[in-house]
Amino acid sequence: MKLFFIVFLNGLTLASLYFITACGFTLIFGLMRTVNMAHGVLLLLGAYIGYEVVEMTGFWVLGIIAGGLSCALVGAFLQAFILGRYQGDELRQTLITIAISIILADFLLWAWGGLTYQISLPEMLQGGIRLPLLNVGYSVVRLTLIGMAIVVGVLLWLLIAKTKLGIIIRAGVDDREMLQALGFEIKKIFIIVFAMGAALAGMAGVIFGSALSISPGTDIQFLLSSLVVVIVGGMGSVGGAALGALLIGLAEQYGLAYAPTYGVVFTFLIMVTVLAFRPQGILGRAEQ
Amino acid sequence: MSRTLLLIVVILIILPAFISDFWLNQILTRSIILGIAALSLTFLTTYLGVVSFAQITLAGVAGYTIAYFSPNTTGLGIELPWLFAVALALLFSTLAGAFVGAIAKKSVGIYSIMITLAISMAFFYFTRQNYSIFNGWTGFSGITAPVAFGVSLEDSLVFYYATLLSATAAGYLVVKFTSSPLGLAVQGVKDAARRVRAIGIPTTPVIIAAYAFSGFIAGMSGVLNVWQQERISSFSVGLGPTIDLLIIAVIGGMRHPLGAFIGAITYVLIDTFVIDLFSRDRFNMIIGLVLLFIVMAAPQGILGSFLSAQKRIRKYDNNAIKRKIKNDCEI
Amino acid sequence: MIVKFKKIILVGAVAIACLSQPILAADKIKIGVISILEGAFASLGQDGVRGAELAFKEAGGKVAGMDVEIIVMSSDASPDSAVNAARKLIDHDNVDIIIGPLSGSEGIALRDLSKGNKGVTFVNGSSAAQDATFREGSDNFFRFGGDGAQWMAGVGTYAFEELGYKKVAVVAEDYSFPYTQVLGFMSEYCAAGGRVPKKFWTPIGTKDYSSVVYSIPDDVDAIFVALGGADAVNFLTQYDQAGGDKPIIGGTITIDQSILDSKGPFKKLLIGAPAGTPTVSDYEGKEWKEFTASYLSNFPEGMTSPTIFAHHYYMAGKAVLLGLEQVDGDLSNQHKALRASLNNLEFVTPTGGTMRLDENRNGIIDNFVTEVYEREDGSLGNRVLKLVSNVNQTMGQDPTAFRAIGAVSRENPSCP
Amino acid sequence: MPLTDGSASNQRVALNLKGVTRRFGSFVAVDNLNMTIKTGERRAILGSNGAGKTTLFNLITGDFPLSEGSIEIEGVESSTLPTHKRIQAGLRRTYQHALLFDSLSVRDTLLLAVVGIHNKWPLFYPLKKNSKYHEKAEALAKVAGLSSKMDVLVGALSHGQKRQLEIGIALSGDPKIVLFDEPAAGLSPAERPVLTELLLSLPKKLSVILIEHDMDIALETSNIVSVMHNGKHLLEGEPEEVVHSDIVREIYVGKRQ
Repeated sequence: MKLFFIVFLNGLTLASLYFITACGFTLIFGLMRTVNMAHGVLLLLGAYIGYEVVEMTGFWVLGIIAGGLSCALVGAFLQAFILGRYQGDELRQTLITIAISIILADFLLWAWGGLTYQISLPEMLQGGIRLPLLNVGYSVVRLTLIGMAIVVGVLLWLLIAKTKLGIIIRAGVDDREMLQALGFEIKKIFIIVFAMGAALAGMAGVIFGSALSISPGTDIQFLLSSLVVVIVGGMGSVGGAALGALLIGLAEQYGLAYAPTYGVVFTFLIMVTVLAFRPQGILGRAEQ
Repeated sequence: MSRTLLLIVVILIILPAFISDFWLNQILTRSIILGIAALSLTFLTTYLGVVSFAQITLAGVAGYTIAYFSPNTTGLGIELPWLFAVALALLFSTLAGAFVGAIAKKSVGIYSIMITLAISMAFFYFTRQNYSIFNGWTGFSGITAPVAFGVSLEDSLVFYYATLLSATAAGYLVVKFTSSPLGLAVQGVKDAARRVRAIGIPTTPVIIAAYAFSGFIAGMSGVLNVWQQERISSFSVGLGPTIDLLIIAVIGGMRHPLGAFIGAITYVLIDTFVIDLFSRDRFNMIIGLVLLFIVMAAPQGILGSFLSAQKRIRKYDNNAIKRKIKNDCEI
Repeated sequence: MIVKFKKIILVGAVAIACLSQPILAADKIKIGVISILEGAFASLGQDGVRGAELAFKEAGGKVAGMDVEIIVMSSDASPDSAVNAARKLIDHDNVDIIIGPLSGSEGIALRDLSKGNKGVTFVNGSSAAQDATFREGSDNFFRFGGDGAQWMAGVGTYAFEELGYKKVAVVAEDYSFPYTQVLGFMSEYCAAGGRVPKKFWTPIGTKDYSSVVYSIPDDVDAIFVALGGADAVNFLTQYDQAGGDKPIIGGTITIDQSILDSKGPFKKLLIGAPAGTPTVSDYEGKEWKEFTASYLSNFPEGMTSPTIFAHHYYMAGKAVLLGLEQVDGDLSNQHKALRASLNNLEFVTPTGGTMRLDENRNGIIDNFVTEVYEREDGSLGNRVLKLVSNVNQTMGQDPTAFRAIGAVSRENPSCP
Repeated sequence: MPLTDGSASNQRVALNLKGVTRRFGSFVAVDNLNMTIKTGERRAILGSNGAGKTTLFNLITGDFPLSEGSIEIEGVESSTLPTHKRIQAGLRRTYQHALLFDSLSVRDTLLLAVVGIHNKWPLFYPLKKNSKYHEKAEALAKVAGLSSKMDVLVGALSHGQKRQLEIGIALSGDPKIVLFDEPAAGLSPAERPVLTELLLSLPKKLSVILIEHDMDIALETSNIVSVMHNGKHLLEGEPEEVVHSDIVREIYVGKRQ
């Protein structure tokens, strides 16, 4: 029984991490209908840069900012000079992001090698504490993840629900042509959104590299997990990403604890089941 | 085009006389096998209008079936006469195709990409973790091509011709399928699914049938692939081969069945020789750049660009020739 | 149409001209090296290639008066890619000998490939799955470095008798190499009287081990961890963060220097951890010091000391050179003479032992039981506790009894 | 110009709509609509844009599901049947904006239409060149005036030809009820009489519902007229009578002036 609750907590913390990493993916998809297959590699890039900055300055928060900013720049560049040209041609955009992810992943391997990196946490987040009721040790940084996910979720919600940019984004999710008709510079908005999505990926990378670790291959794992989270929760919906992350995180941890061999498969089974009954995802709107 | 096709086939028939075993096995035969798999993808893309990432999975289903029901060094499986094994393999890959179709039936565009990708990853992880049927990480090895009708398919020349024959059959099947009423209905679904229903044809079975048919074609490639590689493992159905197949289809162009094979040979040449020409460490970067270039500069792929260039040149000829070319290009 | 026809003939002719190959005269020996040069293991694979190159450099790039040409091919840890690389080396580059591959399942794949390519001699690199030689062996597939079970020789006994661990839980990756390592550990440990109540097989590349961490039974005395690279770092970090304090017993690549050099508080868990390995980076033996010096002078850009991969690829290269020298480069009759000479070869290894093969063409090795210790500068290293000589593939047990255990798998062996 | 005799009350009912309602969110597109179409009836539905006419067609064919109400086709309750079953029961329609298979030829399109209405659809085997399906497709093309365009890709047809093809498809098999959704939209003045001619030449036992903004065509080809407004069925009656009613003047004719 104790194990059951701990695994629940593990699932919750992993879900937080998944949510943070999937946010950028779902944001870009929601507004722009771009399946950003380079999401995972952006995450890895952010993590490496965050690592360097933390090593150099010793400030963890600075690492997160640097990881986010550098990815935002790369994302903005991609959207402005490569992807933006093919807005609306979704297949071609997908292929381009695949090509970019192959190139960038190889570049990262060249620049940072095949070693495993762990980003040093600030003193207060290191190590573990004893959980009161369950009487087991638990990693501080994992508990913090829940808070981070809530912060990211709330900020994103505020941004989308309360700011002018958010209103434009929501309008864009519903009707892209309308935005254009209303005279918004849709190109600029797309660049901003893509940069934001990429920044989220970069920051998620730093957080991920601190809580767990990063190495070549992490990019693919996280692209896939983001994909599954977003498919299950509903494509393009932040709430859906949260729900999807929760389901997948719990499934993965219960799988790992009770049936380690097929843990990974559970994740995908959930997805296939959701798809069979609700192709647009649990909270997604129907495709048209 | 049909005459051009015939010529290509004739060249392919006499080609083995002039090339080394390596070129025959690792370049030509491998290209054709990959081409058949890519054909199953371009078929779906051209006629049903969806991009499926599950074709390697479907080929894998056939491949694993062959591995399981053939002699192998894994100690798993049941030995069946090779014809039964092949029939089962194609049956399973067709059913698997129908299954993918049933799940992805409502999805088009990027949605179909994401959903089929997810299905293929589920299969990949399953094969990797399951040891009782798929032998996990290591997979099956030591599978040999059978002796069929008195000739051993292990002989590289025989196998090459068997592959060529299969590719021709696959191409023929695709052409025949697309001109059958069901094939027409598939194309109808791509253009206007509502209208298909409004002429009395339910769309779900049509979509499922298209996926099932693509599963059959992919299955052909899966069978040949296992015989050529003499092995199959979870890696054969992983993300790498899945994306490679998409690259092949894109490079070749999705407008014409032949594009799949042109893409395959291009890809195999790059895959085999880039490591010699450039630094071995940066191989993936080269592949990525080639893909990026083709997607950006020649979105119709090599064959597509060739055809439209040809059209542009011939525009100035007289009308009769123009019509002829138009017919040629559309088989 | 006629224009088109001409064009096609022309294209065809050009293509054929390009495809035809000149037949090369055989006045040099071509050796292919297969190692993992892409993906997560790339830096390890590069060190493997260095090892093989070192052997040939030391020989002056010549053997039996003939030039040696080395062709390196990359695989990506998948059996498929190893086979493709080998096919290209055999069919296109016409190599005589292949050295490699690096990882477990690749080795099994190349062994199977070798059965159909009797004209090529395969010498395993660092791949260490038991079955590559023990079951379904191939008479042109040789392994001088031993398997993953041999690499654990001495550890089980040490853990039970010296450290007094009565019960141990196992956390290992879910594929052939860790299976073999667990076998090596358990066959000794269980025989000594130890018990292994629970084994956790986790998929390679698992990031989040937290639920495994909490599932480890409270009553075990230690945890045997056979994870590599990022997996090991992740598991140990999470175990530490969860307040775990059971002693660790390491698999061969779990206490690899690259992990000891990683940063993080988890490292304190490893201090004092015993492990088994045929390669100890700061071994004090004379031969090893010479080997390290030679490695460092030839590859200033390499690691700070040769890894297990460099060591094993080096031994493979050395065996090939010695064998070729003995038969004076005679590769006639499907390498018959070379094979015989490899089977009877004896040479001194970089760790000072004598390398020779058993009847399965598998090396009889010297293995070390090591311990992780804290160096004066605070970094971690491995030091030798015990040398176990002449470890054969059945770990000194009766071959029939050992074989009766059956092929390694998740469930086999078992002593709960 | 009535096309049926006066004994309408004795005729069989082809299509019966009871309380048909469709909501999109809070918006009610079709509101509790009742309508009975007798066999052989020619009914025109008038109403301004947004009155719910096309939505009504979509409900009858099953393109959209009903929110409430029921639809009987030839006496069979069909509210929950999928579209293709309703088509197989004898329902046909054209689309306001031609909804066709641009990458198929006219011949293939008509062949599909012929094949589609068969219960045991011979979809799986290639059709022989001279099969009865080909004959039927040729016949349809003749009716639609497209005999010379059989091998042209639909995407390459002119607007008028596409509308003709729509009608050709709608007449395939053995139709019992045909819904025409603004068949004259976008046609040139010269093409309109051809359309009128075609509509008038339809078999007598066929029931027709026509949405048409061209009053002349609508009145000339129908023997009963319904008026829809804001999703409601306001009134029905003889063409002359309806056209001159105050309500129509207000909501429909009035608007045109």
